[in-house]
Amino acid sequence: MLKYALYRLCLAVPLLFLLSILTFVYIQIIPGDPVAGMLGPGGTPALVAQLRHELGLDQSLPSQYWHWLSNLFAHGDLGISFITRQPITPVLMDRIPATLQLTVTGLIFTVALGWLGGFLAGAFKDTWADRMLSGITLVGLSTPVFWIGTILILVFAVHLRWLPAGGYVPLAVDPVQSIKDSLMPGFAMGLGLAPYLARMTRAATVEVQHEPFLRHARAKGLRGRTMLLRYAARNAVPSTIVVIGLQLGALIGGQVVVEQLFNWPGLSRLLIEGAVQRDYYMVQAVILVIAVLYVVLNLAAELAHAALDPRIRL
Amino acid sequence: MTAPAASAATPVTAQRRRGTLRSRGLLNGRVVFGGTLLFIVVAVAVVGLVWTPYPADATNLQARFAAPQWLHLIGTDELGRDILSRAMVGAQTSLIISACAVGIAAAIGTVIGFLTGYMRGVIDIVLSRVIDAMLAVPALVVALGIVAMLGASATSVTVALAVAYTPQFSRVFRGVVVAARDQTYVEASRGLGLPAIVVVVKDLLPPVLPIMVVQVTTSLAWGILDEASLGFLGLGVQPPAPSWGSLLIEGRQYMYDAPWLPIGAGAFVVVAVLGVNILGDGLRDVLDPRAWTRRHSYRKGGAK
Amino acid sequence: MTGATTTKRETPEALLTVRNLSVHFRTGDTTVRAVDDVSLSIGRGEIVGLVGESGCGKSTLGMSLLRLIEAPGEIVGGEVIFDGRDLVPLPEKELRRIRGRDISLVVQNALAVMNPVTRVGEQLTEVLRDHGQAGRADRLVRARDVLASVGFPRPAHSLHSYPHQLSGGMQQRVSIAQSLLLGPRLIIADEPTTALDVTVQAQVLQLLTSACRTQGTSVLLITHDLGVVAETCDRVMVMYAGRVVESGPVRQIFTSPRHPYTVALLAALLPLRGAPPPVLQALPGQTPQPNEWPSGCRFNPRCPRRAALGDPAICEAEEPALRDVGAHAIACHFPGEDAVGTGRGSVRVDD
Amino acid sequence: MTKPEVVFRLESVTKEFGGFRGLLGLNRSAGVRALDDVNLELRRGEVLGLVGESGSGKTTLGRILVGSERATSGQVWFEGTHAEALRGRALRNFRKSVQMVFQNPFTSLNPRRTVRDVLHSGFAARGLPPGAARAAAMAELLPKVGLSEAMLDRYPHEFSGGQRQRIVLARALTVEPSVLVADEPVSALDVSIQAQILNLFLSLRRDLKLSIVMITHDLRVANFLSDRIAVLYRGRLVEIGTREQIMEHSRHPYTRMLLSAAPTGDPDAPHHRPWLAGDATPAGPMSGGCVFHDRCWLRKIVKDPDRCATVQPPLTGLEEEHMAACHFAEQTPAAAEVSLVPGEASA
Repeated sequence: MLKYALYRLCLAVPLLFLLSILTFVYIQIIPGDPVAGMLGPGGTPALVAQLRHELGLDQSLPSQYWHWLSNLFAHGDLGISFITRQPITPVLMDRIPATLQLTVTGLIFTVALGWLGGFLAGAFKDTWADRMLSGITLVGLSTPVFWIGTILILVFAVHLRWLPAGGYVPLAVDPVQSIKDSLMPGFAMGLGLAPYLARMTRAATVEVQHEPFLRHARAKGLRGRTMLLRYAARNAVPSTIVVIGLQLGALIGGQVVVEQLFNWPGLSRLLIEGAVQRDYYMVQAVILVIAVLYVVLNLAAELAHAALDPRIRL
Repeated sequence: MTAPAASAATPVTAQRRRGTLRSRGLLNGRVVFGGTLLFIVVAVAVVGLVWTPYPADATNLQARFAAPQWLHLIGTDELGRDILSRAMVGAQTSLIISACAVGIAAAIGTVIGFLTGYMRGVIDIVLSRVIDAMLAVPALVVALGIVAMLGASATSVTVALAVAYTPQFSRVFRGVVVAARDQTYVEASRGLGLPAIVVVVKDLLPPVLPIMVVQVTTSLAWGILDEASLGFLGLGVQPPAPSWGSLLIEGRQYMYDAPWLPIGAGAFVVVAVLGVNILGDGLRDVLDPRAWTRRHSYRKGGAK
Repeated sequence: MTGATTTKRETPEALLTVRNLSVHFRTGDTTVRAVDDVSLSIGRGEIVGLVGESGCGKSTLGMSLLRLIEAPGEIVGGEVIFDGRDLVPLPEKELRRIRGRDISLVVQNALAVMNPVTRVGEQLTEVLRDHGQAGRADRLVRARDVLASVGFPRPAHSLHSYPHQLSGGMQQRVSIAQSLLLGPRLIIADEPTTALDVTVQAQVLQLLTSACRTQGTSVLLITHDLGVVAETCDRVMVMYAGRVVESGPVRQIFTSPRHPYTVALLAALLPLRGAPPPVLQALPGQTPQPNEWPSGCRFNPRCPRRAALGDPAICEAEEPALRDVGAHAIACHFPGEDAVGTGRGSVRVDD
Repeated sequence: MTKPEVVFRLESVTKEFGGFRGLLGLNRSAGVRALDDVNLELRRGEVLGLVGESGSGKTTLGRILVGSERATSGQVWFEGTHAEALRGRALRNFRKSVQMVFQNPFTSLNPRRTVRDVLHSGFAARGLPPGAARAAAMAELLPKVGLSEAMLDRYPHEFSGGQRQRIVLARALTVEPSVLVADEPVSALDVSIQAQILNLFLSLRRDLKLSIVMITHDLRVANFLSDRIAVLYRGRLVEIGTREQIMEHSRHPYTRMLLSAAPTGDPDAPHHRPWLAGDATPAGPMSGGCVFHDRCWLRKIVKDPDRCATVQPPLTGLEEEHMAACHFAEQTPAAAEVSLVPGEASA
């Protein structure tokens, strides 16, 4: 297992390296001069040149990359914002707890709804319960997060007044309020992603039921409970963990919308603000952090899968 | 089950497959239902070209924020414009953007998928890793980043979504091509000394096409959703030009006073995506061999 | 279904008696008669071979004895009497106690039928537990002992292995260990060695038969390999197209086969030693698929004897019943001893 | 007697899987040596049986012969030219000359193409223009493999295993090969169909003067078809000789073990098998020495364990045609007599 973990970790390193190149290249292919755009109509050529020099943009690409990467590694420095001229890293660090809290809440809802729904539908394949759950799943797949979120706000915040319509209090400041705040955005994210998980879980559960080892379990005269839990569930779950890992991208993508809708001060809001203001370095930095987050969470999912399925680890 | 029987399971499923294809054709229930929904949405968009209940940008300050009613089926906005009319016109923009984005992504992704899957070697290793890295960034985030670069417009949204979807296409096709390439019959074709292009056209393309259809529908659903999401985030087609996305960003500001604004425009998205998804599901059942094996592989040779 | 008479072959000490068993698969408007009106019996401690080619229904027959046929297949008629009780109408709950305890199953692909995510030890002990063996420690001891008995050099160590970590031969040994665990009275072994290398096949067969001989366990050995049957079984039944066409003691069948199909099967058996024949006696045509069985005698389109006799009409018109002829039972309209020669079956295995 | 013409010559061919791709984590079975220093020749017009159990490398060897796999080291000579150096047109001509028949007739035909389409591809590869030339070639080809014109417009799934194997043979013959590499061509077939296909191989060899490499795990099949038989074990050639030398007078203890394990189909034959032990996949990493030493019965009898465990015996000639890779090949027949229960040392 340890060997496998190391092996996966080693695979992640070149991936992260490539990611850093990609995000770096991203800013280089912007048509036009970002600096000129940044200074607006007031930017004289001299001013532009000076700023370019300050930002190191007048150096060769590889040396810029090297500079950027070494700053990132040595000081965790992601550059400065085009707009505020402040270092980006502290701003990012500020936002990460909120984003993590939302991700975790969303994941909890996703897993709870997705696994339960999918396993029930799969275990009772072709019954009315399965058809109903599959129908809900399909509608869920087709419903945009902002739409679900809007309706949730209208129902639970505006109409019933049970939960706040938006906002964020750090967990450390007021745990109860913080959890209340994160319930609705988390639920919206869960509703967005759970259909995928439910679908995969259902497929895996159905598939497992046709596995020869399940038929053979009957031949061994095992109890129904043993077959359901130790055979069906135990074999269906691991493959869905990989799905969760792969769908994390969608989860984080959905988070962009949710943070905006619920006024949640996470990373994604920073991304949107940066995008709207065309703050390229900010956008670049957030994308890098989101990608790293994805790679790390995905790695965790792979390892969890390996922990549950001995055939994976060698 | 005997060894010969085990291998005999293959032709049996093959027979089933062909039987299903021929007798039911492409017309299973979900294909029909999903296709109908999609057809309605497209029809509404086409009708919107020539006729809408009201001119899409006609303001009517007497009827600001009108709730859904007979004259305005899904209400009006802050300038008294009819949401239904705007959504009908916006449908064109949204559908064209997503269709173009998916088309471009499919074209490029297929080429990359074939290159990496068939060539293997260094090309495969390098490109596949790059694709992996690109897939690590969520499509919507990629699109956001690109729109930020290019400025929000219909064109940049199209380009952004196309770039965001390309890695998925190439990964799916690489998988299919690699699987097909390892088939013994492909090895046999190569063994006959046939040129690579013949092998690709005769043996590799046919299994890819049905999966392409399925993947295109799936991505189309995503395209409609993501276009709307970008609009919602203020980075899509910019108001006052109508698209489902831009209607949403307008509607969001008045969410509390006029909830029908976001909900009404969103409902169009839901119906369109639902149609595409159901259609895609149906097509997957009919076309995607991976779904067949899932359903039939357990069957025994003799147990037809 | 064709008015075939039941041949009463069961002896007083028969452990399992099958009478007129039919298993059909119904899909849409077609009905596939996978097993058609089959009767057989297995004595206590007897090793019986069930031989046939792919699609002849031998595996379906084996599975139906444990009532493990999956939809759309179902037992449409007949009795499976095990130790005095008919298993066909038995409630699933009672059947569960018989499966694995009194009748156990060994199949071809041992890896596929083991739970991939649990260790060997757990798979063995859970069978004991679910059949009411109390005491975790006792169960572990039993599991270890049974692994030792099937030739695991370090049984305690192997309890901690996952199935995929074992070689094919070892996987099949675990499978056999599991089938022996509760001291069953009948083992249904469906192609237990087909996927294995020859050297491993011989070892595993030896293991299975010697364990059963010492414990007095009966075995139904389903296989397509007559070579395996010859050296393992006491009695053999030959199936063709859903029906038993010939049955009898192994030596009888191998030295003087009566049914033209059996004759052809034996002729197709390649010699291991000695100069090979210049050309093989090959049956014409193809093995029929379960949904396209010929009318009348199902072997008639390929039958050399029928051809030699000038295509008598009865072969196409009427299905022959399994009848006793000497020490065998044979389902042929022309079972006469003299007819054997016309079956081109003169190529013996070992000359 | 003239020296037989050699079609293929393999010189110390070694094949390892893994390497670069393994390093990058793309292939986890890195560093597996499927073939180890194999020297072998195929003669014009002969049937060479290639016998071995799983993991013996026999399929890899076949794939190297047809050029779909490249040897890691060593040389493959085809009709006097270095096969691995061929490029472009010459490579394609080589591939046409050496055709493969696969084990599983259900995966070796594209389910989406009719038989006619498949065969026409072959004719196209041979350079026959569409029309009369192909029709004539078709009319000539079909009876050779026992197919009829009426079958041409059907899809593979409409055929049974035996018929499919005929189609596969027909496809191979469209390009007029001189060598056929058949990888377990009958092991997926029913016993009654096996005989038909084996007879077909015999007639093809006779009528078309083909050289055939018959890869099989079934000694009975090898015995029926082969002129010479080569025995592979864990990637090494352990014994080679004429059919009679291998089947009746084998000198390598592994060959003896294989022979003793094969079911005879004779209810009266004694089934005592004192030699059998272990299986072909090694339990742990092999530490050198003879590849067979961990399972060897002869080694126990001759009581010289050190040499077997440390020195890999080379393939050495015993008599004309017959070679075995065993330190104690001379003693095998006598030792076999001793180790068997009296009366059992048949053959």
